[in-house]
Amino acid sequence: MIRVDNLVKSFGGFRAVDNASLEIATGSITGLIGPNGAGKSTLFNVIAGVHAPTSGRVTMDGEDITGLSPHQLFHKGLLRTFQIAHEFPSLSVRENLMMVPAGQTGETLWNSWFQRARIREEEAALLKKADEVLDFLTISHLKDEKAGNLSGGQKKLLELGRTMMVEAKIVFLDEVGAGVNRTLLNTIGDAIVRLNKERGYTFCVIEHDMDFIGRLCDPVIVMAEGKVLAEGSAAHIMENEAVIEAYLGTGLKNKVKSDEQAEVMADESHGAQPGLGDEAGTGEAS
Amino acid sequence: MSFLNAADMTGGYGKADILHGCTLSVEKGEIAVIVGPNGAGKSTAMKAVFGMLPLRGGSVTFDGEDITALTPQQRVRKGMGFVPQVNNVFPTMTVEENLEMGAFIRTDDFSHTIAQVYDLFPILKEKRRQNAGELSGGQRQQVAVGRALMTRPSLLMLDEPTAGVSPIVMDELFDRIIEVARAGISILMVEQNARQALEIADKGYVLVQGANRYTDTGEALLADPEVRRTFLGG
Amino acid sequence: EDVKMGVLLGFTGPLESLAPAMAAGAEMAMKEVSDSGKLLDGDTVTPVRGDSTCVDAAAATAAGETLVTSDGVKGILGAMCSGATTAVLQNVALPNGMVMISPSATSPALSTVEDNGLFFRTAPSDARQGEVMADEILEKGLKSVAVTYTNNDYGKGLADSFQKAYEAKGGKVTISAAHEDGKGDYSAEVGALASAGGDALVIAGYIDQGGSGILRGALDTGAFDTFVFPDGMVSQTLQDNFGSEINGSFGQLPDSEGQGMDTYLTMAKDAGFDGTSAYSGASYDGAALMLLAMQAAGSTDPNVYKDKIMEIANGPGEKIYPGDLAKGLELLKEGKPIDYEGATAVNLVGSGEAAGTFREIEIKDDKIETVKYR
Amino acid sequence: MSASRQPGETSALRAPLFFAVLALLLVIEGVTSGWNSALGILNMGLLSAIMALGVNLQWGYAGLFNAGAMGFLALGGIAPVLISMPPTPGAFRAGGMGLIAAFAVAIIALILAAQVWRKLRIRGRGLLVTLILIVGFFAYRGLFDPAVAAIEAINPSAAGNLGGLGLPTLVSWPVGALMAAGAAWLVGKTALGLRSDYLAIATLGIAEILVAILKNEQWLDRGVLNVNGIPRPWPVPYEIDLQNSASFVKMAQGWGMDPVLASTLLVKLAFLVLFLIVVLLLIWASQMALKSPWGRMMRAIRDNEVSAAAMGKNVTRRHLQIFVLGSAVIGLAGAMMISLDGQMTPSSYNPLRYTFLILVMVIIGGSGNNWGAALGGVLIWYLWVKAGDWGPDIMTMIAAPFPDGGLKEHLVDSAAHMRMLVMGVLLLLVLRFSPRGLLPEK
Amino acid sequence: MDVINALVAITNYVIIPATAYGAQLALGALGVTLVYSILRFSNFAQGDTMAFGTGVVILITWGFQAMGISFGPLPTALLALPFGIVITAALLLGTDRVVYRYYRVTRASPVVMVMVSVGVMFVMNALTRFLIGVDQINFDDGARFVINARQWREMTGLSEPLTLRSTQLITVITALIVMVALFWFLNRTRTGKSMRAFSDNEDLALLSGIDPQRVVTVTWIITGALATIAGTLYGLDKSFKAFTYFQILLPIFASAVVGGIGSPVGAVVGGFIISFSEVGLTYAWKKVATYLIPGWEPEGLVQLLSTDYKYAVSFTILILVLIFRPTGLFRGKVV
Ligand SMILES: Nc1ncnc2c1ncn2[C@@H]1O[C@H](COP(=O)(O)OP(=O)(O)OP(=O)(O)O)[C@@H](O)[C@H]1O
Ligand SMILES: Nc1ncnc2c1ncn2[C@@H]1O[C@H](COP(=O)(O)OP(=O)(O)OP(=O)(O)O)[C@@H](O)[C@H]1O
Ligand SMILES: [Mg+2]
Ligand SMILES: [Mg+2]
Repeated sequence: MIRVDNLVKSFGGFRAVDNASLEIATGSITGLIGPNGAGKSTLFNVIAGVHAPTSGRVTMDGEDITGLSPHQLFHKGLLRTFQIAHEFPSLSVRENLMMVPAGQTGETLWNSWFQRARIREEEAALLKKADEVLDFLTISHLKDEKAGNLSGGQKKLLELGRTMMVEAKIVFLDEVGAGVNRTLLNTIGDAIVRLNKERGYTFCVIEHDMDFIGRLCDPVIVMAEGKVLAEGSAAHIMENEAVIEAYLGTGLKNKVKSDEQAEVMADESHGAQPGLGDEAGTGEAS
Repeated sequence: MSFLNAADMTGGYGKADILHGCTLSVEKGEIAVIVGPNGAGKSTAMKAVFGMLPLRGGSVTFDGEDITALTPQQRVRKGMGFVPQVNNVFPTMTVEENLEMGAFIRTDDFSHTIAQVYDLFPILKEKRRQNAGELSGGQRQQVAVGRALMTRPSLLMLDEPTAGVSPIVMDELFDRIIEVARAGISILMVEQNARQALEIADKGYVLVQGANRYTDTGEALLADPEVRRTFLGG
Repeated sequence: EDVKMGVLLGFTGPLESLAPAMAAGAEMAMKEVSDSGKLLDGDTVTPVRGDSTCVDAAAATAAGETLVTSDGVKGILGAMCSGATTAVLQNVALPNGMVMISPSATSPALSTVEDNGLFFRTAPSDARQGEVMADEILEKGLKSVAVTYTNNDYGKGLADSFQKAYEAKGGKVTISAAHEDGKGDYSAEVGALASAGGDALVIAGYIDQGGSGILRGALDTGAFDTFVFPDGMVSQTLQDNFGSEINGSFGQLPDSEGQGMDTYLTMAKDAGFDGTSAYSGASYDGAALMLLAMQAAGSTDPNVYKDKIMEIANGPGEKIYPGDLAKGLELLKEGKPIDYEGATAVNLVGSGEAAGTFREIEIKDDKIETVKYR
Repeated sequence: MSASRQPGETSALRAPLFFAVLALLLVIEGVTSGWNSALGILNMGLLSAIMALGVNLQWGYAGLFNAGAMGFLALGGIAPVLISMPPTPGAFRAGGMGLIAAFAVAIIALILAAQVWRKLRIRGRGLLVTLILIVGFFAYRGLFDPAVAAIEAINPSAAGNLGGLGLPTLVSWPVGALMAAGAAWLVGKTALGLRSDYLAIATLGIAEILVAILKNEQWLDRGVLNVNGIPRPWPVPYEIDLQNSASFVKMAQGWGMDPVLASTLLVKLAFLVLFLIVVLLLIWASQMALKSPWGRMMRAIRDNEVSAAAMGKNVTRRHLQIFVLGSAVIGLAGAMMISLDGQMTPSSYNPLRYTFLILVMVIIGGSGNNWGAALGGVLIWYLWVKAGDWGPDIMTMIAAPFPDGGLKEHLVDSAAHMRMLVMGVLLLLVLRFSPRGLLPEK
Repeated sequence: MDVINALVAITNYVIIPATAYGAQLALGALGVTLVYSILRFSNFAQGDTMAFGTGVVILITWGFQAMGISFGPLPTALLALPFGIVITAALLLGTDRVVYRYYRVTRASPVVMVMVSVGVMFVMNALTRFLIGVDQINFDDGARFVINARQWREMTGLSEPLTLRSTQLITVITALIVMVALFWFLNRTRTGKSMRAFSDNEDLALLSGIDPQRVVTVTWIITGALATIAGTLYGLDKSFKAFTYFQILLPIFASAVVGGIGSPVGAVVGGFIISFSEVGLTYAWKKVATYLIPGWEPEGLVQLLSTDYKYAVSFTILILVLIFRPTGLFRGKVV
């Protein structure tokens, strides 16, 4: 279980995460949603050790993991994917997966010279595993392609694929869905559920696709302006007025404003109360 | 002849072709949406239309003129605007400077357009002095679209403009796209939020492996169960 | 037969500005001999240049290697700086039995280096100059001086030997600070020197290198009025660039009294280069020595003619000056002894280095004037 | 620098072909200018290859832009001085203890300062640390200066330094590597957090500092006064000894060779064999490492550090490891070079020759490819040497059509600078027609 | 106690020279910074470009002097400067056309660009020497001093001299003007902004209708101007020698990096930091101490570090700055 207590992360004077506290229960698929700039990715990055928190605490199964570096967290079973895909461009797709598992014999220089047989064995096993994952992600035809040449969506798949190479306790997925074909996203969703059920992975998922969230996640945590705005089941959240106002909106409205009006309103709302809520306010006013 | 007509495009990055006779066309004031699986060549097709990919075959005409041989910046001056899928902001320039750069070819006063963009994406106004590289993913996407709008193009090409933006902003964005189209600007966009996109599309293309699989009106594609199942996620 | 002679100097690198006049000097001697048609059986002499780069021992070795093994030279004039010289000597000349005469390597360490009688130099060791300079300064009644030296074996060797001699005779060195050649800014050095103070500033450097920068800085800031210039500093450039500002300063350089140098200067002028440039005369002498020794030995084999070099340089016999090489060759052919004086009053001592008479100079009325020789 | 490296189709014949061309060039050199010259170039070329392998480890494998090769090379170079030169009589007695005490004081002060900085969480710890450092510095200078003065006073024109241990020169090679590794560890601990060009500039500066130390610390290596007569490594003989040995002379004459020529060739061959062994061992070790999961991990780190860290790789540790290893290889080359030259001349270390030229070797050879680095090392050294020869020839050719006079003379006089020009043009040509190097990374 | 003399000594030997030297470094660093921030590589040819530009200026200066043209109390070289700039910029544009452009189009990685610039450095190095040789050249004419030591002593009656050379004054003023101009140009003008945009994201710049060729051309022209100005002022103040212009590359890079490479203000501040640390930390305080504490004649030099290590000082500072602010004081760029 991951527990975040009063976490604050500021950039200069700006509090991207502002005193957020939340819990991700073991075995759950927790959704994390919120308007753009709510601080979701920043929260992820703090938990995953990319940024040091300004203040606050993160614990995992009761153990304080605040400020541990990413590679230490990896060894504790905490994995993450990136919102903007971070592949290894000059490695082949398969190598991108094979490099993941920790503690490979061949990762020590000494062994690379004197333990060749054992390395060969391990590599064969890894190769098999990587190919399975690639099959699963429907990109096995690209296994020898350099990862740098993949399409945007394919890179996203590769991100997910890497988490499947090891036994993870908890996986943080930062918008795996963005730019991924919906049919494929459904498959990914199924895979997440399966990993959750069969292998006991805990997931924390940032996503803007509400169908996906609705299908997969329970509970769902909503963030806005660095704070936790609401928490509950997906259905429950989608009814929540504040969430609708700040995040979901009311669907296609086909509103056509005159530009002058819009400008005035934009200025007013900016002066009056900066923040994302205004957007919905503007919408309502028209 | 259509306003934009990219006929029979064939080409790729290296030796192997990615596009195999792909054809796209948009009329004036029309919204055309391209959907398809990952790696189908959608972005590649967009780049080809914009002259960022050498074509081995096919031609691109724009406003009745053959532009196959023009460089991207010449196409910009002809009135084409493009938001790429990735790397679509100037990371160490402020939001406002990003927008100004969008208006680079304009010699008139563009402060009004900036105001319009801020109106569309209020968060950008708030962050206008911040470097675009320090924005959240969705905010960045908004900057990218805003930058393209600044050119006041007669054809706007968007590669997954809604990837990573929140539902409310997405709705807003689609609204604005409709609005832009109504003003007579043609829109060609790639979308993975395909159902919403096709709802507003006059024309839809389904691209598979660098070739057109289905071409129809947005509604018709949405209604086709085969298309829905295989490409739109049911 | 065409006798090839190596001219291995630092054409690129920190002393690249000295090299051309040195090479010109050496090549002038070779041309003189060649044109005379009197060397051995009317042999001609062709110079082959090599770039010792001054600081890069490996490159110098490679260049020396090329001269010896591929160009087949019969003697090497060079190298330029002591470091490169040692490298070429030990890695090329010694193994291949090649005679080397350096016109400018002045490090005291070269006096004792193992050389199989193959290495000579027409420049005196710095140890001697240090003593001469100390005497000179004390005679002027200057009891304390600041010293700055170019940070190489020449500068350091000279500064050390000077300091030892000067302090032994009761003088006081307030600071002995190195300066790197080829850097543009010497404010820090000048500041430190000024702060240490002293009756005069000894600049053991090169006039077209850091020495000039230090001098400029010291003059401009008004840190010192009197300067002492060892050989690397005394040249036409000093007079041209600083003449009016350094009246009353003095110095010394290995040089000889008499007609040799004058003749050489005229010859250099006619040939179109600056003969006063440091070591230019010594280069002429080095080249001439080798060629005369060949004549004396009747062979171009370095292992044979090496034994004749000391003999030629130190006499007895008729004195041979620049321009007289043809005469020298003739005399040798007739079996008569000669005493090569050359441009720099060559007189080799010890294991083959210039004994060094020194010319004391003083700057008077914006000009370098010779005071006396010692 | 997160440039994505695109794959290129490279023929398997490419490497053998280039090595064959290289061999041919050397043979031509041997035939036209003598085998001594060819072997000389090859020997130094092999040393350059070792340096290039070291830099390639850092740049090619890990993307660490170390522009301080010169410093580690120089540091490795004092190993033969300290290991294989005879000790200076009386020097250690005069100042050895003082030096040791001074260094002990310095280290204690540094550790103390670091501990205070880390452990104490009180106000004014900055002041306390400064105080410790200042006191430490003066105590250090108080012990150090007299000890140095005492050592430097001993026979200054020939010694003035501590001298060495008088051990075999071969021992100094690994010691040179260790010394460079030690320095690299310290440097890496402080500077490896820096990115790309920043690391480059920092290492460039550190190299300057190291060389400045070697130039100014007379007690250590005689500073700018140079150390001569460093013994050759076993089993390389001396030419003079060979020429004086009757049996060798007879043998040479038996082969129909001039004994002098035979002796010089034999010495070079002996060096060649030693160097070749080291080069091949290094290439083998690097290739094995590169092909193993370790190499994969390093390439992943080079491609994307953030992501590699998220995949559980300790980027800092790996960087330090490879920085130290690469520097050790460079230090090894430094020690070997000094034992080849037989002398240590600290002022000969300049960045153009020992940092930039080595980088040029790696880039032209093909960064990330060990065979490429080795090829680049030998080839570029060959070109560097030959460019010095060709320059004047080319210049004479250029000047030929001009009438005699000022311009022609000026051109001919400028011939020496043709080396730079030829080298620059060659570098640009190779980079132009094979930007990823002659043997690109696979 | 003689505070005035002490102050004069510090001014004369530390403050004035360090300021002038700092301004010289700053001008060079501005050139490096510009190329780095727009074209995204460390230009190792900058030093030799400076040498080339200065060489051209010297030749033209000689021409002017031969024609009897002078610039009053100011050095004639300043008159020749515009011509030097034109020629140097033309050379750089030519270089770009035959060399750099290819790598830009093929998107070579920055380190390849660095290597290419090393190649260009070799070539320029040779070119400069062909042009003007290797000798030291003084081409400073006009009034050398604003205040010289004798005038000062006569004026004030102090025993300590104080001098200010006209070139020092010109350099400092020029450096500040150039810094402000460059900052203004990059951040306020349309062309400047388009250059930054180009450096940020070349593709997107293309999509915004920015002409890359124009950006590159402008960059090289400014670089040529900066290099020529820097080189000429440096040469006027010290003297011209082709070799020193390669040597000065290192402190120039150090300045640019300490300040934060890519930032014009950083380049200038970096230049002063490097120069003051070189001159200040190795200054021997003996004289000043003697003035301040009467009756005390220190035995040693009261010097923190010998001048042998002045380069070490500047690089140590560089490293310290980078450890605490990894992208330099003014937040430079990282490519
Ligand atoms: N390095 C930074 N410097 C300054 N501000 C930053 C930085 N990184 C992020 N921010 C700001 O912090 C806020 C939160 O960003 P974050 O990326 O966490 O948002 P998010 O919730 O992930 O949004 P999205 O859904 O758009 O990805 C944003 O307003 C952003 O502008
Ligand atoms: N720079 C490149 N070099 C080589 N191949 C590339 C490059 N970019 C893309 N490809 C290949 O071209 C194919 C099509 O890529 P493209 O980016 O057009 O897909 P896409 O339809 O936009 O997919 P997505 O929805 O994931 O963005 C993919 O198989 C990809 O691997
Ligand atoms: Mg995010
Ligand atoms: Mg795409």
